[in-house]
Amino acid sequence: MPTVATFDIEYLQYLGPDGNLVRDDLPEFAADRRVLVELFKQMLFTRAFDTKAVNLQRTGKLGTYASCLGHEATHIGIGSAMQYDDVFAPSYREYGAQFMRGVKPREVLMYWGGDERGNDFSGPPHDYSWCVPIGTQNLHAAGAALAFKLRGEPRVAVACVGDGGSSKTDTYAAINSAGAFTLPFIQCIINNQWAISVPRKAQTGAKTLAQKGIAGGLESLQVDGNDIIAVRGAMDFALKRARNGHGGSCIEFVTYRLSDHTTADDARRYRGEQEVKEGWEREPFLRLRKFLTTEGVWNEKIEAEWKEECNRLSDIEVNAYLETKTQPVEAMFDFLYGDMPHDVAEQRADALKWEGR
Amino acid sequence: MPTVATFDIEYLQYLGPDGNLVRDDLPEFAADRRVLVELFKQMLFTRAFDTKAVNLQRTGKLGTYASCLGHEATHIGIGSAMQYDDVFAPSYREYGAQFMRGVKPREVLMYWGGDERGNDFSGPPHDYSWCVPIGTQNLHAAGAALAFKLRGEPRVAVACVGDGGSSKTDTYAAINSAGAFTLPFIQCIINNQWAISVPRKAQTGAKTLAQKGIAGGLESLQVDGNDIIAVRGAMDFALKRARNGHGGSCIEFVTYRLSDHTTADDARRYRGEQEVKEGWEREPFLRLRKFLTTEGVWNEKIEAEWKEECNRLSDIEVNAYLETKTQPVEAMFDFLYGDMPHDVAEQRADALKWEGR
Amino acid sequence: MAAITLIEAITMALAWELKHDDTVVVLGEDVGVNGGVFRATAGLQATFGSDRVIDTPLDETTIAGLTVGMASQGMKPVAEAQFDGFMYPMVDHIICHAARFRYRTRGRLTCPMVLRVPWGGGIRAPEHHSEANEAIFTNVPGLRVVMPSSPQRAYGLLLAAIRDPDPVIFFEPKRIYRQYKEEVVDDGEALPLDVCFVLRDGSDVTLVTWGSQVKETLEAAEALAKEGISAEVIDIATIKPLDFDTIHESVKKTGRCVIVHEAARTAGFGAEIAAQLAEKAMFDLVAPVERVTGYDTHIPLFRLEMKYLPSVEKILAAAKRTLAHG
Amino acid sequence: MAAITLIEAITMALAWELKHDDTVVVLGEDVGVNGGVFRATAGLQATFGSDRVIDTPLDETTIAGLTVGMASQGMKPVAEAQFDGFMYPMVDHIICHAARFRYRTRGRLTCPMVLRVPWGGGIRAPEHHSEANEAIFTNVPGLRVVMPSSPQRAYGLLLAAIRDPDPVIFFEPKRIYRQYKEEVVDDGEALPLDVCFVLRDGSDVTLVTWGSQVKETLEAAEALAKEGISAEVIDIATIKPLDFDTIHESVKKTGRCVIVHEAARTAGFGAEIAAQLAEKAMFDLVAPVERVTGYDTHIPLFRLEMKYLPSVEKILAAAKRTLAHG
Ligand SMILES: Cc1ncc(C[n+]2csc(CCOP(=O)(O)OP(=O)(O)O)c2C)c(N)n1
Ligand SMILES: Cc1ncc(C[n+]2csc(CCOP(=O)(O)OP(=O)(O)O)c2C)c(N)n1
Ligand SMILES: [Mg+2]
Ligand SMILES: [Mg+2]
Repeated sequence: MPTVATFDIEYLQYLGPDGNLVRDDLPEFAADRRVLVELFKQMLFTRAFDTKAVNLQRTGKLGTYASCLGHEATHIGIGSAMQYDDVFAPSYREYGAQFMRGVKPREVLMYWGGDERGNDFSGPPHDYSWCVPIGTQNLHAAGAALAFKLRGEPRVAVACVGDGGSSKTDTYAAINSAGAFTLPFIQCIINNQWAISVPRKAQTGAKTLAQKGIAGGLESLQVDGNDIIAVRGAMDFALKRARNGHGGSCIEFVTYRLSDHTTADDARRYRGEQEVKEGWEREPFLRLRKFLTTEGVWNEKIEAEWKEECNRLSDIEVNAYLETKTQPVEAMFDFLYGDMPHDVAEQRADALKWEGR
Repeated sequence: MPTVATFDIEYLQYLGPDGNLVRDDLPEFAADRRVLVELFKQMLFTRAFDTKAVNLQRTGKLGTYASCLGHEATHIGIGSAMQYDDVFAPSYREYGAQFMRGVKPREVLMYWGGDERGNDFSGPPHDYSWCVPIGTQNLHAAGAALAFKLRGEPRVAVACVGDGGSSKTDTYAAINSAGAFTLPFIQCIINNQWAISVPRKAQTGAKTLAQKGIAGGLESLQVDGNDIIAVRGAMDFALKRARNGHGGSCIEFVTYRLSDHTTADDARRYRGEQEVKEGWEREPFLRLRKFLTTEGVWNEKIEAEWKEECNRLSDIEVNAYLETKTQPVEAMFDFLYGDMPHDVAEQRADALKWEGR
Repeated sequence: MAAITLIEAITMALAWELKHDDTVVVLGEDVGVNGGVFRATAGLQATFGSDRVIDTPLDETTIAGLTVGMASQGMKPVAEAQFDGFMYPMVDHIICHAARFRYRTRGRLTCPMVLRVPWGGGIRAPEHHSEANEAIFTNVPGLRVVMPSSPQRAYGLLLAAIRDPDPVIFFEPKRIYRQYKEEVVDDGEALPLDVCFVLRDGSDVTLVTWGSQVKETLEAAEALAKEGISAEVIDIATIKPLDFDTIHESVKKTGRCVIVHEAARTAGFGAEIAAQLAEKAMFDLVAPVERVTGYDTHIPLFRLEMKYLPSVEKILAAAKRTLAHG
Repeated sequence: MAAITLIEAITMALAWELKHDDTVVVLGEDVGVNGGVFRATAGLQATFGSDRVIDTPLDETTIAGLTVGMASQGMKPVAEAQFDGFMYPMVDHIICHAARFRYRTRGRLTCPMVLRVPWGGGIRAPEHHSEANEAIFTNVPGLRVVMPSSPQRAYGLLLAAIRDPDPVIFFEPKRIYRQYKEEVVDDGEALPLDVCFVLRDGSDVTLVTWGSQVKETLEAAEALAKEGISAEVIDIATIKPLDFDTIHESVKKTGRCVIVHEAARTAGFGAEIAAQLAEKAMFDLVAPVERVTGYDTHIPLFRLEMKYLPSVEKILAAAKRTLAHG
């Protein structure tokens, strides 16, 4: 039979789990090892923050929290590649990316601490907030990309979704829209192997999640999500392509969720220790630390000092969060409409009355 | 970069538009030319019926009607390959397939004539009825396939959707489910180049619609939908594969909508004459007639006689439809619940009262 | 100034706003060169270009999600659901996001969008083309729900909807798209989004309705007048937020209320009006509230559909039942 | 026979029906080895196998569509929406298909399915995990909508829902999943799907409620009793179809009615109850109907959520307002 179309899914990796380079054509940004050091420092900060957040939850000072343990290279690789004017649409655990974009750790805590003001964050005001209904953010990002295209703005919309979320129909819709309209849109699929208790293989019969992009005619690529050089390299390429009007990409970042799904979950119910142990062998810090150490730009002392700094910075954020007063009751009415309807105004008055005000 | 997955979309065609074979490995069923004659006769019948239906609408005796003009090879190829126990989930214009499964033309007319009883048709009682919300039928068929799999039944569910419907998120969901559960499910994508006024290329950036199947890990194939040998051959193969537990397929049938979208549409608003003219050159009857004539199993006289018979049979159906009395008003209550709730029963009584009963 | 139909008023309002506000775009299935299956967007792509009037892939989830995305990035998208029955896949993005962006982000991201939905039965259309499903949205905070019932109101309310800083579900009663013509001044003047329209003054009974049923309700009022009964007719038009005060003022005068709507009775929006009467107007009422509505079943295919819809006779009968009291 | 919680009663009913009816399957996200995020399906996959208790891909459209497909081919699927706020993508298949298969095909294809939905606020959960959205479905013909509020009722109503020949939306008030234990006989006895439960007899005022608010409402009745006021408490439980007769009988006695629900007020299901009172019980009422409900805004994130929900104090105040009359 004649073949009318052929597709390859390629796999991008620079730094193997052992910290050695598997190819020597490093992307330009990585030539300056100081850039890599900065990225590593961000990864360390994010992990320090994450640890504190989990502890806050365990001690009753935070609501349910979704840890990002293990995803730091992917998140920071994505966030670091983007420009301020680009739009980021996270799911809920991409704190590393958000920190790179100016979101404050205290804002993350406010959100998971039951305070909407966490969504009115210090990151770019056009960025989307956390998105609980899985996958829906992808279509918002595609809509943003459509707006950029129509206005002729050199901006790119980047959306993240998980392996579970790659099954969500919204993800397909976003991918298809990006292809149909040639949008400056990047669908990041962060494959951490689990969607709560459902393993990657139960989500789909597709061999890779990158190939979801083929259905919409996008550039489709699989990347080692624990290798920040690959993550950043793939993002740089896809962002440039999108910014130049050549359309969207679908990138699968292969990583591993080292934590429970959230603090409300107990992963021991459904996954084995051996698998988690192997996850720790491939995680992103190990390899980057080895590489930077070998390159002579990192050492134990620098790390110890930086970790201390991370803890200090995190504590400032945690304290700021803990000191935040709860919003007054009228906050639940004041942000509902731009022009408050009369019936909402009446109920606002009633709520105030119950507060004795 | 290492390649982790490769996909080819192949194109299946036996009979070119000129009625010559483009390959000599005809599928087994086609060896007996009488089988092809029978299929051709069904195609002719379907077209005769379709013409009558359009006329009924034009003379005010039918509601909006969706013609199948040009799709006959695809529809009959699909319907003829299926077994009674399989489940068919049509969209709305696959009459040819439904006739092969025992649905009566008068039932088609009843449905478009505003009478729900058309859905209580003479085809297999487990077949789905027409489905207006585009693409949703695909998931019902996938659910049926899941039932077959769980019960260990050697049955296959076949769903049809258009090129427009290939963008529908339900289509992706069905494809993904079929892959995830290895279901006996075939997603037929009938690409007639138009979704009302929206051309195929505006639906997606995907090069083929067959490649939608790659996103779910299905066998994916493009077929000349105007070549009934290819359609039937592809279906036979996919059905066998599914029946033997090897999972689902996604098949794009490339054809052309020679009619308006429905009788409520005027395609001259949005598509050029030249394109339609070319459509008529590639349509399915021309080539099959030539081939069968060359093979000596068909001629003008047989065709004239059969067409007369088609008209006679169609007229019987049309008359049966025209003679059907409207359902009594209580029909709108009696089929709502298995156990009628008291409030519905009260309203039923009210409706009868307004009828003076 | 010409006399135009309701659907022409829709087109005129869209054209006005496309012309005067760069951030407005129209999107949906077949809205481009085809001008929409009802011709609501006829000619707009030719005038404003395919960057302003956009055909989308065939997926309502896509349309809703892209619309929310565009709205939150400084555009004012006016999306079309081709028919009422195809709106359901949009519900998720509307409820979870359009209605919440402002709330969720404390005003940082907003969602000024309009979803236009040709609504209701009575046009002998196929299945899923005839639904009265406004109740899906009326319990959802953060939305506005509007349904005009005349060319002038269609023009003014659609302009207001597009200019509103929040999401508006704009139902268009398709049965009366071309029912009659009315002079509409194309002056860009919007109508308020929270005021009922008193279409006819009366003192004996208040008839409250919206959408296509305004036609039958006005006819019933006319028939009552012939019998010497004075009916006040209110088109609520802006369903959410509801201007209950106007209804209440009327009922204070008449003591009687008949609510007429096309949707199924149980938990249709008529229930909210009746509930507010029971809360705030109990002592004004001299007769029980009446609802004349679609039955609690699906609107049948077209052979039976007129038996499903409220009729002038049914409205008359209900009005007379209220008149037996007090 | 052991005292069990509401959620344990759910699990027990599922196990009973999985055991006694081969056609029953349970499906949803994380319902398998994980036993559901609330543990409603804990242990079921181990007992009945992964062909009866099925983890699905993460897509609610998929779950709804597969469920409809299976139900129409002789199975009785019990699907789970992981949380109320994730149910919206299911709306299309439920309204367009589940609720219509029987109607559309004149009884040829049917859709005996149950959609279980952990429902409502008050558990300090993240966004979209706390919604009271039953009104989405109450205007839709062809559905049944049920919400139990005790372990016994959960058991009996879930059995009835699974056995019912039509689609049932089964809301589970998650705030009271583990509120208290009650003895539940595991005898496979179902409860009727169209009868209200009178939880407390009274003669001065009728308190009507459902779901989690049964707790506050009973507490309010207790507090009223201390003041010498006798409140009747009705848990409607089967929201659609509504057993209005039981409510009416009570109001005939008390002349007063307070409706309590968690959903936003406007067009919440309380409106339908108030509407029927305005239609059928106007002359029985001595006081205006009162509704104590969530506000017409989204339930806030958890720091403020208890200020959104109806409270004992608010119910008491409303009951006392009715007592000022008559
Ligand atoms: C529409 C929807 N359905 C269900 C959920 C509940 N839920 C939260 S996270 C999650 C799993 C997500 O898995 P994945 O997409 O792989 O992302 P990860 O959590 O692994 O980052 C589920 C089912 C949800 N938030 N939204
Ligand atoms: C969910 C939904 N949206 C919109 C429509 C209106 N509509 C009916 S047919 C059609 C185009 C379908 O095109 P395609 O899928 O290519 O099938 P074809 O009609 O060409 O066979 C549209 C938009 C619908 N029926 N359902
Ligand atoms: Mg995951
Ligand atoms: Mg088509």
